[in-house]
Amino acid sequence: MKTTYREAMRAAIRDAMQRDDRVFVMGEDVGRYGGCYAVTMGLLKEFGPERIRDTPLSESAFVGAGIGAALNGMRPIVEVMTVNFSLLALDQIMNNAATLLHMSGGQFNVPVVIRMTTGAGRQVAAQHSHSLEGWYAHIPGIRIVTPATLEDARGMLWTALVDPDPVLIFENGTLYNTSGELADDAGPVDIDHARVRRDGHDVSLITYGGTLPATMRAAEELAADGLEAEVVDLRTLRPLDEETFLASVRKTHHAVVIDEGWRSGGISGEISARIAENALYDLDAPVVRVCGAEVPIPYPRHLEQAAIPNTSRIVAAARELVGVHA
Amino acid sequence: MPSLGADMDEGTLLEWLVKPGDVVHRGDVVAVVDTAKAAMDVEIFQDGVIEKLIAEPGTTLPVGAPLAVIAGEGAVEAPAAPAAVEVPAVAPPSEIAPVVESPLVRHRAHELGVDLATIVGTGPGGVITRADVDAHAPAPPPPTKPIPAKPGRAAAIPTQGRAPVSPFARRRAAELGVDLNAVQGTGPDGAITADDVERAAAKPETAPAEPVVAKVAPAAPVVPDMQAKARAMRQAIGQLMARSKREIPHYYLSATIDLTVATDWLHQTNVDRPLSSRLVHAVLLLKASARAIHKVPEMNGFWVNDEFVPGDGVHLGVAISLRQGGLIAPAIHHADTLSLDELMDHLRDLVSRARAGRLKQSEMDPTITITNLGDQGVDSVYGVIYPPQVALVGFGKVAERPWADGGMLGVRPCVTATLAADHRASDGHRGGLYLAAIDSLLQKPEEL
Amino acid sequence: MSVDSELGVDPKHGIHLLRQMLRVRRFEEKCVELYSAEKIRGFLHVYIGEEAVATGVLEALDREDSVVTTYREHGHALLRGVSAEKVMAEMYGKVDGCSRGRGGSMHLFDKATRFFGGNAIVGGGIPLAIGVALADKLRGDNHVTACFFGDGAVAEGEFHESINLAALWKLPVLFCCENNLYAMGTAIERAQSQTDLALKAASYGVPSWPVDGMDVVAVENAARRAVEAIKAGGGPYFLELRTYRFRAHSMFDPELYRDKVEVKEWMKRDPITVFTERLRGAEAISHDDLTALEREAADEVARAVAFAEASTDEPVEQLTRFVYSEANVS
Amino acid sequence: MTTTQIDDAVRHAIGAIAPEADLSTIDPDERLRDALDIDSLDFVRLLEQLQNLTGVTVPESDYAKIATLRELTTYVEAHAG
Repeated sequence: MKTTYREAMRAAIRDAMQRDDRVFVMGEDVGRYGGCYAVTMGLLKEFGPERIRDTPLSESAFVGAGIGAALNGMRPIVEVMTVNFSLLALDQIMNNAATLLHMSGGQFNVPVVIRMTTGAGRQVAAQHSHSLEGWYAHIPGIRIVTPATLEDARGMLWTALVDPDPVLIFENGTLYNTSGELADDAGPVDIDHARVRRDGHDVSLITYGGTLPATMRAAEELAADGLEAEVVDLRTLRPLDEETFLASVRKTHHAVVIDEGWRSGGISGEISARIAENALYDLDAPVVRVCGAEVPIPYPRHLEQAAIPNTSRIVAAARELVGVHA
Repeated sequence: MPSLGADMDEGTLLEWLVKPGDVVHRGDVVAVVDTAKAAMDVEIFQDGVIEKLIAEPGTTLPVGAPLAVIAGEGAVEAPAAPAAVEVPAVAPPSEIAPVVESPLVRHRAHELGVDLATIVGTGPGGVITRADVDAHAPAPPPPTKPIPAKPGRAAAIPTQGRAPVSPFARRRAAELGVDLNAVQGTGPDGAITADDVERAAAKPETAPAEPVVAKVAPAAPVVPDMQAKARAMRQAIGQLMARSKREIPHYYLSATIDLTVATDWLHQTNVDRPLSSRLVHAVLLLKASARAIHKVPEMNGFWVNDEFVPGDGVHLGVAISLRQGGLIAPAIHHADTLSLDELMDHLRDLVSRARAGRLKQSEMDPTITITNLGDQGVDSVYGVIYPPQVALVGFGKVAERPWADGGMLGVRPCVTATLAADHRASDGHRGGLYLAAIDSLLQKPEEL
Repeated sequence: MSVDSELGVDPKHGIHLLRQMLRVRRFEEKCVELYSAEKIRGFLHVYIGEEAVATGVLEALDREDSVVTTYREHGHALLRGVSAEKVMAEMYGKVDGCSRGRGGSMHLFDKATRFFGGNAIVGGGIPLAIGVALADKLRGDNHVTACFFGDGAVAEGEFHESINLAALWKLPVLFCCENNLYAMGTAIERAQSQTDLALKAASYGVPSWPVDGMDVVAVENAARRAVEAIKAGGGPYFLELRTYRFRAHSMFDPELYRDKVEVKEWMKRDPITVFTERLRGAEAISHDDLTALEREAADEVARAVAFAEASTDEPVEQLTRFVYSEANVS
Repeated sequence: MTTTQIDDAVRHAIGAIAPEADLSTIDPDERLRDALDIDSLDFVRLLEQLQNLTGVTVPESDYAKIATLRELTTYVEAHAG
């Protein structure tokens, strides 16, 4: 059927709440307002205020409460409006959600799911345009998934809810409106593996989330040059499915990592390190990274577009890397 | 000495609040100890009578060191730490049971992997103290040897002026037996890619596979096993010289230069100079050689891929003999632009660092090399060029020589300058001009 | 239970309260001694002087209720039912400790007794506690979550966000503020614009009572009344338990911020000595009873130390266990 | 300075320039430059060390008078305080 990323995510929430009454949604404006990005539109009328709970602007409290409720047997879906506000709840996420199981010697699980919108591209300036999923992927004890397709938007949530450990779902703001075909019986998908979205043998384009569309467009442009690019969608940043992207690099001998996050200390660095550690002698050229410019994202459109990875920068990087064929 | 905080290793006893004979009860404050943070009270954790004060006020002691002897139940000597609780821990069987009182000492021994039975306590009554345990701690294991590079893969050292080679290309070259020196790079900034190697492998008359030779003896750090290092260096120099002789068509020129003016100028300059800033002949010869390049630039650069690549400045390689044998020629960058004093400082610094094995990789890129073996009493030096450079200047001994001038025979201080040059890059005529330029520069030392 | 007029509590129950306070006092004294001998490392915050608070409050909770507390938690753990052996082994960092030795003095956990642990981030546990209560409420289980924190936490945003949310959603939380007048080195009047914390909490529409934290009977009575009201659906309650710690904030604190005279004054109101006199006055306890209580406490501490000394370290190969859940945990 | 002090100073100065040199086996009348394999630069540094240790400064004109170990030692004794 024809649907959008937003509607696929909403269907996932409805499906989960119908399956399990331990599931409830909590977050700012998720009820009466229907969700800042309208993902939870209509759910209040269907499930009532007990299970679709609007919260005051108290991120630390309601994210902490979500973690506490999970500690005590519930399966909460906590929506933090954007990753930018999650910084106010970082203490609860890092020191409680990610740590309690290990520190309690395996006694207390925290089966909470926290959804956040992430990324730039909507001209809402620096404080609302961060991409920190790579940052969160540094923390042992939580899982980080980045749905970029309709199937993943529809299928990742239930798998995350069933998982006994905290799962953070990052939804890039620019993806909500993408529309396309989705199987009527589309259901849960795995959240452990990356997936090759396009086969190729000349260069591997490794990316995730919001930059997948630009990367696919870049692959098309390169094909016109006779360069067959392989596109790897990571889907999960922690754990990182390195087998899939290493296999790709061993085949193409060239790697471009595309990541909207900042370059220094970013997940793109981690991916490059793993390639250098495991596939050095398959590299015909150094790993190239196309990342967000290391600036607070500027408000004006032209600056914002210049600051985030786009198709032409990806194409240029791949061409320069693979060099002129004899 | 009690542990009074997370990051406390030692404490300084400020004062005793009790004296021998005093009766003490659990919880009494018996002393004051100074720590990094502040002065803290020291409590006693059992009842008894102070028998003897061991530690003197003002002394600094590690945590666990005994401070006093308390006669209490069973006149047991106990540091301020509690009496050992008899614990059914499985103690290793040993003939003479070591005299250990504080669990602290037992814990320390366990921590450091020390067998208490092997220690004779130095504490009062033969008690083993914490310091005894520390003294017996086994030396840390020797650092493991670095794993040698996997055999069979050409451990190529990127040679100066040569294009970079991708790891995959290097692997293919090893697999196909292709000599990377003979491969033309088409990758980014001339890099050699796997395709280049495979194309080279496909061409019939590929050059015989030769081991890639280290360019100049690597800056061998002066490490304890001198012989191994000297042998390795000798080997590297040997290979380099052999290749130089094999590949470079040398031609040789020499000229004897009158140093009267230069020597007088040198003495006048040094008269009122402290030892630390006196100039030596060598610095005049180096500066002249560098400035002379401006007249004959084709002496200064490299022969790469059958063509002359000019140096991006006059980087003068100075041949320095390492005391245990072996020779190394690091570069003084832009030597032509330095004043004599600056050149002197560079020279002194370079010699001392070369002999201490602390040369930097960035200094191993001379564009022409000067060898000044004259000091060793040799009249003239016919050197071997360091590939891929194209020239080597040698200076013999500065000595009094018979000199004919205007029909009269006199005696003058002279030096024999020689040039060994690559005939592919220059010819004898140009070499002669170069030596003549050095000579004329040395006649006006004040302008050097 | 019959209530003796002057005593204000049933004599047998009185002895039980004294036994509990004494167990905590002797355990904490031993910890100080073991810290000096480097057996216990890192940070150590003891509960000496505040025993009446935890004793009184925990008497009012039953098995199905939950406890969330702070790093000054040894007393709460022992009184909630975590064995002295497992607590001491945890202080030694041994694998038989109640958190496999991984948490240490500040992070004691025990799922069996619904002891959701100590939190080292000031105020960090309060949002957790309202979450635990939220889950009980959503399931229709009529339980209470007791949340302990100090006067310092009242300055944290997490306290205000949490108590507002709890009041808004009428969550079954018993906020227990152990006001010992000092947030580490900062006296309360230098940290709080309004030092009457009960008055401050009341502004959220939460019934808030100041309680003499040195009187175990007063604490127990207040806690029982609050738990009853919460379980009757009255929403959260706030107890400001005014107490005092006789030793420094932690083991490396030269206590320059308060003078010895003040400490001496408060020691005159030592919850254990005062309550013992009260029991003696009402002839509810004999000298032999007292010696028996002391010996019981000493034996429990000795067993705990022996257990900890004999326990072993967790093998380093297990370092990454429980970073994530192990298979088939629903 | 006493002669032993001067001997020590000379020995120390030479040691700084040619650490591996074994002074006991050096022929006191052999040219220092040959015995110790030191060039003119090293020679200047040797004199600098001696100046620090004994206060004696050797002008360039006197270089010829201190060619051997014996000459160097007697020269320093003559000029030391």
